Amino acid sequence: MPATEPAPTEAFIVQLEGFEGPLDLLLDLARSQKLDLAGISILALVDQYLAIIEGARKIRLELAADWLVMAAWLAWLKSRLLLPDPEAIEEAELTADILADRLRALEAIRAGAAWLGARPQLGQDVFARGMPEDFTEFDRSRLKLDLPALLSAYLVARRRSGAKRQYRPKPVIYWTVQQALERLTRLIGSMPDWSDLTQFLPEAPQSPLGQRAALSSTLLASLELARNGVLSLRQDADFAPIMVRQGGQHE
Amino acid sequence: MSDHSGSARPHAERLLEAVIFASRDPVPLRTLATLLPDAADLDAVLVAIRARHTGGGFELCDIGSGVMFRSAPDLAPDLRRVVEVPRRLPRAAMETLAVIAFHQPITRAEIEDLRGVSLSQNTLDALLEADLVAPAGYKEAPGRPALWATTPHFLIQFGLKSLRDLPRRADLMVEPTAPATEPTPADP
Amino acid sequence: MSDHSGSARPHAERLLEAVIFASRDPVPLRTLATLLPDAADLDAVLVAIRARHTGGGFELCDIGSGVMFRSAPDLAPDLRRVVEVPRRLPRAAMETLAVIAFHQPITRAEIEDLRGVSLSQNTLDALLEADLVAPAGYKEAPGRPALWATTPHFLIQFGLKSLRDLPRRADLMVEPTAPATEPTPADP
Repeated sequence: MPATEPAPTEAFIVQLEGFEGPLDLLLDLARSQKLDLAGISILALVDQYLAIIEGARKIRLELAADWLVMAAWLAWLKSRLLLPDPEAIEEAELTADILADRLRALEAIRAGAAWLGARPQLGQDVFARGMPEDFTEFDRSRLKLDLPALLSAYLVARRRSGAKRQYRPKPVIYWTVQQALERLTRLIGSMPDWSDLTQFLPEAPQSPLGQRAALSSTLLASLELARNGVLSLRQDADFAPIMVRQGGQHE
Repeated sequence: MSDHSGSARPHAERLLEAVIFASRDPVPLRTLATLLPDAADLDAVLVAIRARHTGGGFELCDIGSGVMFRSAPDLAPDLRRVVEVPRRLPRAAMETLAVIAFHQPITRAEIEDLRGVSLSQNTLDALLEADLVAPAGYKEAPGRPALWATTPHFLIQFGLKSLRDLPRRADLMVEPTAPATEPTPADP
Repeated sequence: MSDHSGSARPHAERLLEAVIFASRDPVPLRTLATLLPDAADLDAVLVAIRARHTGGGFELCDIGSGVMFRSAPDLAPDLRRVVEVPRRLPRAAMETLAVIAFHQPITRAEIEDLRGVSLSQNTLDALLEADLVAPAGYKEAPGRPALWATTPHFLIQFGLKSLRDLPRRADLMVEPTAPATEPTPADP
């Protein structure tokens, strides 16, 4: 164990601030013991750490928690290492091994950082071409066309024109009285005798509603013509066929 | 990586070469001169660098009062990489194309009616130039308006085997937008 | 300034030299291969280019799966006088980078555990800003913590061909030559 001369506490403080956490300090203490971490004395390491923390606390109470947590843990480890109980010692040695492993891992990281730092870094030690040239040319002559775009364009166009068109209910075209009048007048002359009024309905096929409308229009027209004496009407019984004949004979 | 052999190239030449290489801008001659122990040598060093790279992939060029490296001009045709960035058709042209595709053959007035906006000559020209639509005779109607239809190139562009591969209008239009153009008079 | 050929250098060599020279980043080997009539010649052409520039102001380097020119490392002190150089990473950032590089992918908690200190936001920001580390998915563990790994730019920055070029831990620890750069107070 090398003689660690008790440095003044101010130095400890300065030292603490130079380290990144307790593990960093422990590694440094260990390295000052020996170059090879495998041979360090954990007990000596613990003593050194505790001494530094103690020294620092005399000057400054507000020491960061992780330093104190490590100190407490190391104090516990030291007490176990010093116990006469062989079981406790074995447990403590295992724990000490874990600490040594962590220190070795940190040392490996340090070595890795040093290895990286020693490499010529781009932008620091070596430099790339300062004025890169780009030979890329963009050709925009081709059209990008796809079916989904075509379809959605169609729908957009149709929705627009559909929205512009005003709503108009589809006109329902019925046989009007005027049409019935014309038809009756035109056909009545060619009818020699009483004829069924339904014969004067339009020939084009009609919906049931259209048929009833045509019938009522034709009836109205026949009544109108009968009033003017153009034709005569006759119905023999309720709901019997309505008969019609040219001329206003009154019987 | 950095092996340094017993190369005979003078330090000054290597240094200036590296400075010109790494600079973002053409390097003024006076900047280069400050890097040399004896500024008088600058011309000689530049002559050496220029000679070394003549006939290589890049060359030393004089730009203003400085120097820079540029790729050799005769290599440009081989270096040029053409990237195709296809254009999209303007929206109006795409809509017009769609209306023609689904209603062909169709007159200009019908296109305008179906789109609900008037058809600009630019739009029609763009479609004609892209060989997507073409005149297809005249409609037997007053004024004998020209009819428009899609071209065979249209099928190729959209990867269609025939016009029958287009979806049917009925499948597209979920809600029946105002029926096309028929005024259907019912008359005996 | 321009061409006068007569030079004996093969076209393929000049072409690849120009392409590599023109680029700020490593040019992938497969890109280079596409420029050659016979891809099998790529190695030979690269050997010729490498040889030509060895001992010059800049050299051909293998980075990632490509190649790039970089100024010769021994010229760094002179170059830094002329070329703008960003600040070096602070020690905490370098160590964190080393942890990530050698243990990737790794969670933040694992980084903190290995270094024995918490990872400051400044450090992470610096590494992210320098494009040296990036998130690399999530660890399948409670809370699914984010994983960190090095970026492709990490290889470029440190001149590595691949992550396999990183020394193994055993190799790092064998000879205690580490304290090359450490400013740490070795002992009281």
